[in-house]
Amino acid sequence: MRITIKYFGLIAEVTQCEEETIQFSGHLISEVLEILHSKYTELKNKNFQVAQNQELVFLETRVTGQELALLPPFAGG
Amino acid sequence: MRITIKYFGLIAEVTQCEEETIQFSGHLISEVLEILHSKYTELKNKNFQVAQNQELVFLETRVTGQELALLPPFAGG
Amino acid sequence: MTDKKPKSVFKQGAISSEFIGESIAKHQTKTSIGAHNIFLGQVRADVIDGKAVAAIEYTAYEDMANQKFSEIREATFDKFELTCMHIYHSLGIVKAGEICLFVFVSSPRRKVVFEALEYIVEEIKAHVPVFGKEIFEDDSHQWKVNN
Amino acid sequence: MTDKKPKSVFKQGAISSEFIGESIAKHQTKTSIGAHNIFLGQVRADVIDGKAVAAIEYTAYEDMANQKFSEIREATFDKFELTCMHIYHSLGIVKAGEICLFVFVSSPRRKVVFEALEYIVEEIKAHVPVFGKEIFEDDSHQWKVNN
Repeated sequence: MRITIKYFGLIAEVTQCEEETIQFSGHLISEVLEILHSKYTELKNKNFQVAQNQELVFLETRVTGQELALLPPFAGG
Repeated sequence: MRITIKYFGLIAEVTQCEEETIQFSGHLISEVLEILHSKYTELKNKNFQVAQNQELVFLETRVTGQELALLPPFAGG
Repeated sequence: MTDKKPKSVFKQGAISSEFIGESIAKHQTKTSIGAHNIFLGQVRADVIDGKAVAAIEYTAYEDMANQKFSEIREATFDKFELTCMHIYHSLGIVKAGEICLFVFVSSPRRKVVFEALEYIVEEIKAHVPVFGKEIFEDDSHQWKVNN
Repeated sequence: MTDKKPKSVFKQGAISSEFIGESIAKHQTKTSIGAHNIFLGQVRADVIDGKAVAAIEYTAYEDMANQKFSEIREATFDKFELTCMHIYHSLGIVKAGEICLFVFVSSPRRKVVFEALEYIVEEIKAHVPVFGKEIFEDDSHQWKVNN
């Protein structure tokens, strides 16, 4: 399946883009992250959470094909 | 000695004045109140505190001759 | 950058929203501040025995009240790490819907402003000799009591 | 008189003191309100390694953020008896000394506004995906992290 991934803040600095679509044949969030870690090696040193369909998810959560987002620490307010 | 007594809010409604000076020959706040209770009989039914020199005092506090005030319940804010 | 000089706390009549906005604007040069917290007391049109409160007329034992406001100020600066603190209270007539109390605290960090503001408001309600005559639409009245 | 319709939370640039004053003025027709509590977040000119923060540039995962603001709104109205609640957060550049967060709660009585306001601010800090780029005077930057 094709999934859209959004990047924010310092993560977007690492990826040099704010959004991209990748081809994905696995099942879990952790597998998406493996792909991203090999594409952007600097990601390993960064602290972020993953949201799917605008809710935070875990490494073992199944990918549903909807929008993912890599969110660095929040700084609102 | 002569002491000045100030009245506020609903107490001033009872006394019909905001300030008066009385002649006093006793020692304690309680004695001042006896004089006022006999002058203004309705005072007995009212809830108030007494301040002397801008500090709350007790019935047994000695009168120093400075300004007294009869303060009904506070309603600031 | 504390700001401890005594201030005139009482203002004649209601406290306007413009005045509050201007107070906020004045703090924008103080760039060590990260958090402001503002309490506003507003006169409610409570209905008692079928009659609505139209206004409250505030009076105070002003000398004692200013002394108490000053003590609250000192105690608050001692207890909490604040950059600024301002208190304004109305005297005279304040209509229902208008503002009668404005307390404004500022600090580098947020945690302290929440604690300090509630402390100040509770101290004012408990210890400052201010009296409120609730005037109804038909000009009858009753005396307000803080709870 | 609750006021639960979704609002636009994000505003481009700083939140002005005039806007805050006008928001207060709009509540003076709501005469069941007795207490307002307002939190303002202001950008600090923190000095880090000898360089002062000149501004923060805010970005957000806007869809998720608006969803989270809406959930915080619902949860707050469920937990606390509020008459009104308003939240505004800046996006884009906010200079040191300017206001980036404005949270405004109102209730008939004071106790509830203190609890509700702190709850809302802590929920926003913890759960809303907003990101802050602290821009120094020399145009270098670092990323802000809430504590």
